[in-house]
Amino acid sequence: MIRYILRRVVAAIPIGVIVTLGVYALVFAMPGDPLRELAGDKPIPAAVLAAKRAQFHLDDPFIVQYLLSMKDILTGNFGTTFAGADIADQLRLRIPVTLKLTLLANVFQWTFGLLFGIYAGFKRNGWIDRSLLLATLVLLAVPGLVAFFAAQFVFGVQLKWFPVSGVLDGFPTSYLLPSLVIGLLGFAGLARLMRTSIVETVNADFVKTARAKGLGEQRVLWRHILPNAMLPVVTFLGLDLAGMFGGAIITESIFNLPGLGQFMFQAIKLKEGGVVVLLSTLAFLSFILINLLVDLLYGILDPRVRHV
Amino acid sequence: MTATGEVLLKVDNLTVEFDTPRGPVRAVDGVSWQVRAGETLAILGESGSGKSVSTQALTGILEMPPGRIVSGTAEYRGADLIAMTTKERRKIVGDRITMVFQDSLSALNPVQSVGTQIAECYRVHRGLSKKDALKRAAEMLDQVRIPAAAKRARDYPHEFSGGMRQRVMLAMALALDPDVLIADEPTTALDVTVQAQILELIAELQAERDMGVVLITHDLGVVSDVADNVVVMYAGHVVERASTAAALDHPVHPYTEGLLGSMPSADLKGQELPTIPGTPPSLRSIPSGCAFRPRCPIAIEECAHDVPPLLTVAPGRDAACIRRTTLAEKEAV
Amino acid sequence: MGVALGLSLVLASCGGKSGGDSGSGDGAKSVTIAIAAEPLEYINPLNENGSPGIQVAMAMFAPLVTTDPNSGKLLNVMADSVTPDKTSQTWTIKLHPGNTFQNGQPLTAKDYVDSWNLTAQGSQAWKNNGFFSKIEGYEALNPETPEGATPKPTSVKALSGLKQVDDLTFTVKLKVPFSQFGLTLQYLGLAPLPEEIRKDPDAYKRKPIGNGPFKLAADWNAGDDIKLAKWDGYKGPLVPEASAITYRFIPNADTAYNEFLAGNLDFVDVPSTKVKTFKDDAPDKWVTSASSGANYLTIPAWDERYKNPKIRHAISMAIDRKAFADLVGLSVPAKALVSPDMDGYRADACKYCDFDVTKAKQLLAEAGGFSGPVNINYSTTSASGQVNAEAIGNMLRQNLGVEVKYTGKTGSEITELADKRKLDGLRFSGWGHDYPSIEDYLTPMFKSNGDANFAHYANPALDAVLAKGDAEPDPEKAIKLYQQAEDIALADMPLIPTFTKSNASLHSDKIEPRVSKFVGVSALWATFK
Amino acid sequence: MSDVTAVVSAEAQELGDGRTLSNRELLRALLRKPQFVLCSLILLGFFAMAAFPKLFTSADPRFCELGKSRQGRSDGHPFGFDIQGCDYFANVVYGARPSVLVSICASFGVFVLAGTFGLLAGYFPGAIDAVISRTADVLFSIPGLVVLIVILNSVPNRSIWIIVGVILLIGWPGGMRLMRATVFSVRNREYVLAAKSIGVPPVRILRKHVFPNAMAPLLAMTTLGIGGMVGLEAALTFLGVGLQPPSISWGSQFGVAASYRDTPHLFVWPALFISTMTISFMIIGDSIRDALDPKLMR
Repeated sequence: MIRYILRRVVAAIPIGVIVTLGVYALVFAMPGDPLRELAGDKPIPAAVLAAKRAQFHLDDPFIVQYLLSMKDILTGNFGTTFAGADIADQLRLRIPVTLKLTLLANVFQWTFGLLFGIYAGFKRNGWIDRSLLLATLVLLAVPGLVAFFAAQFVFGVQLKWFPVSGVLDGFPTSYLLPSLVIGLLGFAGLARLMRTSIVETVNADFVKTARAKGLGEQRVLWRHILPNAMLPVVTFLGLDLAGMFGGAIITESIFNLPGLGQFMFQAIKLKEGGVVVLLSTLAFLSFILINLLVDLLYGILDPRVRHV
Repeated sequence: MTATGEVLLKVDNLTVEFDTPRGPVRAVDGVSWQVRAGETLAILGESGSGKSVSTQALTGILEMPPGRIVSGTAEYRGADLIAMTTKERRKIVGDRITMVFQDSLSALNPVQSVGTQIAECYRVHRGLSKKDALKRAAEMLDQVRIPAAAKRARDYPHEFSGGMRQRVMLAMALALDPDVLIADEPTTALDVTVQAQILELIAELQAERDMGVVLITHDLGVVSDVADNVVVMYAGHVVERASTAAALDHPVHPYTEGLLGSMPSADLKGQELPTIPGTPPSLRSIPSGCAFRPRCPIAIEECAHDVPPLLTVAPGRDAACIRRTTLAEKEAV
Repeated sequence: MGVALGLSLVLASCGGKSGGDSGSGDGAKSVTIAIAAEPLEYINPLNENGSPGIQVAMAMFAPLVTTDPNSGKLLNVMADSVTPDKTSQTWTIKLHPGNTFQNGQPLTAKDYVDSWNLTAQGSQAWKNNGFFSKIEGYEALNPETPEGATPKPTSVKALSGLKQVDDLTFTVKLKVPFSQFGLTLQYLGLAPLPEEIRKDPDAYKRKPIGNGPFKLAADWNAGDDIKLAKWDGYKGPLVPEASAITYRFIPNADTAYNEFLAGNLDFVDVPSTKVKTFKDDAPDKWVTSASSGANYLTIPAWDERYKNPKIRHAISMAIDRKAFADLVGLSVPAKALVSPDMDGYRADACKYCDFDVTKAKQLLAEAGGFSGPVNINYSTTSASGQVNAEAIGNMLRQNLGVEVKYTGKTGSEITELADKRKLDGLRFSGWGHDYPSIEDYLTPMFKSNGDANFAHYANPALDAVLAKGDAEPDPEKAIKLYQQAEDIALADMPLIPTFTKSNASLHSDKIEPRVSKFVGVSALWATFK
Repeated sequence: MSDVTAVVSAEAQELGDGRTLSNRELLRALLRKPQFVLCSLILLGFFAMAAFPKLFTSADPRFCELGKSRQGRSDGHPFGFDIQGCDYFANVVYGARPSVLVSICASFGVFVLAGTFGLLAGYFPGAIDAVISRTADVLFSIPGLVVLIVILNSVPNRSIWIIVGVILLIGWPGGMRLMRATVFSVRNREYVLAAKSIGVPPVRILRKHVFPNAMAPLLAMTTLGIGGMVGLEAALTFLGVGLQPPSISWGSQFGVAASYRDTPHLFVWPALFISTMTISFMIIGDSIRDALDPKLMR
């Protein structure tokens, strides 16, 4: 087990290097002077610009800038943003926001997705199944942007069921509406996947064996069908969690949640290579970590691929 | 060979259809048979002949829909399994009537240890505690001659060899000491030597428990080795029903005859093995009249008119062939 | 100097953070004000030139002078008097006695001199450094630094033009005479810092010590809402009625607006996308200020194709300003280069700003037509950039018959390309004054190498008139000279005036914001009902 | 295999097993589904709109009178006017082309890329698989939207082809994984081994035997995802990196109109068109998958 984890971690290192290098190169190649964004239309005295340039190594060659950034990241010495914010502070404030949003959204997505997917798959072609398929089609067809704006206006502004934006009301109140919308949008795909997986498992021979053992339908479903049908769904979990980070940019912006997505978007707009790379590294690490966990979980769920 | 035990399971005029996008398809048509305590009944037929469907239908594990029982009864000690509620049936199926399937790798839940799967029978039907059930499961594994049973109970199906896995299946089926064991091609996927061991094991355990065994197979060799009586099925119909010895010695139906002919034997050494010409019909396009007609060497025009009735040609011997039944009656007279 | 409108647009459309109390009343006179921008990272007026930072500084710091919201005249706040010499080159500033910082230290001339010297040091890299470039000795603190090198702290630590006379008096000597200098002193970016902070600015960037009517109510972390409580030690004029203020940062302006509608804010600015609806969304809860600031279409000086003034006039006259202003909303067509609320504004200063398709076509024909498509640049970071660009583009295409294309870039990239004279085609620009003088429009934008010379425009004749105006101590005469400069600029037309926009704001039932035709709408000085 | 399956899905099994998968049979199965026919007709309508907008409107989408900005419907202007005072119906009709192009090209491109890489990775384990899979890992671990924003901010001119290109770049790894997994399950099937044993060159095996049998899941995923592309384009406009005028597309129309709540016709129409097209594609995708997959058919 330990060796397996170590091997995975070592294998991730070159990918991490390429990811960070690629992201840094992309940001570096973006046109425009990073410090210009700070100034707006106003002129900044040459001396001020020069001081900032030196502080952020902006005049060094690309590879030096990259290495310096990576050194800062690896030594945990994150420094400040161009605007002067302490990046470590920012992370301390923002990571919990994104985590709360992501986790709550996933709770909704997985609860709805699994329940409906399981039920629909098990009672295939029943009215719940049919209405579920229709509902998922509609949900998948609604652009996320529409859903976020509409939900904010209807449930926040008009009905006042949820806070409109921000995190003032704390967890979970402030996070409910955006999480629900993300969860609903993601639930459609998950429910369909779960349903398909259940449908495929329902016909398996071992399910017949279970029935031949005289087991009740509930027991057949929960003990025999589900653990097997979950396997493909679990692999989806990793990709899905990793994807949430990117998707949060729009959600965080519309609902004014000060999370990593907004930080990232801001850093891109300001061409802060260091911050973008730091956040990409975080995203990458969480991707690797989540995937490792998912693979380990998979191993627990499926003895056939157990990593010893 | 005796047929003296109590009749445990009696299937009468069972008809099963499937709904397909192109309309209903009759997979089992008016099938009747019975099995007594201590008896081994073989249901013989090619794949698609409806032999598995009939047993799956009466135990309620057939998927319905698309499957549908059109008519018929299946009485266990006088109680009709088909008419009773699912709940009532579950008290019998899995407890008094149990099943063993062909492909033990896919028939066992891949993500549960075999011990757990066997223990589940005790937990559900006997209400044993988890610990007791697991203990009994290990004992059961021991009974089916799995070495180091207590330890292996914790292993998963993929960690067993094919023969061992089939023993696990058997252990699971016999855990509750059933009256009837339905073994659906239990040895098909196994090597010949392993096959013999398993059949021997079934016979041994059967003798211990005075159990009725329904053995579904396409292998005439298996039938001749272990079965007391045999039911031959073709395209959803029972075409011949007899004691094994009688059927092997004097097959009445040309299909049975054909099967016998295609069995390798010492007599035919060095010769090309005869086969039944043609292929079994698709259930969607069963020929009119006798379904075997297109492949039958003695078919005549009348065979296309009606489905031949299953007629008694001798005590305990029935066959469905208008040519042979009439012939047999003449000879008998 | 000048708070560029472009900047506030950029800031208005960013993303961010919030925290604090809800706006609904809690007995005390507290008010929650939305700032549609990224939350502040620190509070230091000398290192702040964006409107969010200045807005917070306005509550926590007090300027030397300010504009009286009732009369529009200059009003002393921390100063007792601000007096120029005859040439307007050396200015003497006397402080009002008895003022202190929020830590109890008395406010002295030394605090001003030292704070300003600190800011003027290039190595400090504070954003208001540029303000001091007008003062004698600036270069010694800001030596030319080679590309890539860190500016070294200079041995000179003080501006030679800045002299403390006594505890309450100091003098400022400018490089050249400048009659409007007194007006510039109301800029909040010139606020004093107490000695404690000057010694170690970094340690105090989250716990500022001001001299204004409000102080931090509790510990504050970067990114949080800023909660202020009234400071009783403030002795200046114009004391706000509120006893507590919360500035809540909501980067998405539409979101801030929605928050207000949901009843969570006392005051919010109406974003550009809502100017058509705010009166229905919040009836009886809105105020508008008189139009202030000015917006332009900028013509690149470096592109030969646009060089002929007739082409520029043709473009100007092909624009239906009325329809365009209606599209923008809350706006009126602009036919002058300065804001309508300025002394010296002339409503019809521009001769080529009437909508006249025939005349426009004729001018274009006289200039020999235009080759190639007209490219219109718009900022993708501004909510209305693309809409405005398309409106102008459609009018040029349909009214002049020229082909039009569009390029969307981030605001900073457009500015940078323009700085390098590489931007192709027209772009939008806007300007709002820092101090109420038409000079604060003409010098930055039209003087050769002006701070905000968007078009890279240069005309020695205009420079000369401006210099005369700067040296003219009589305000009336100075304005006349500045108006001459405006006429020259309008004839050359490096910038085409488009519209001036009122600001609209929403306020909760419990407050009534202060509305002044001189300084606009203010929630800080709101009265409570 | 028990005869239950043999009986029930005799027909579907033929489809699913692949060897006898005939396009005509597939088409016949599809044409029997009314929802498939209806959605195909709707899509044909959209395609026609994209190809020949003049068939649908005689108005010039670029003739605008700012004075009519955001007016409601009137005679000859069934959808009213947009922000610029242009006829909105004409604009929505002309908006079909970029929207259809982006969604179709991006989806088809992702299908081709993911299919090719998935085939290669699944069929040639070892170096080729390692290179492809690790590249995919890299792209996976960067949030896609970040790549989109960064690249689209960098390019001088955001044409639909650039947007399609970037979507391709970040879109293929997902499909590749799916294809690779499917190929894994197919590559040791009898017919592949048989072809191999008689010396059929690998490319031909991939083309003739592996691909046709492994493409169904990817095809279904692609059709389900087509609609998302239009939604993605709207999101890009919201983030300030969408299509630039004078290109008109439903996504950018919606992105711009989202802020103007008081004139709902501005976002209702493009949203309606986007959703209709999306649902049509998804129903078609569902139908194809159902027809290809025997297990889901019942």
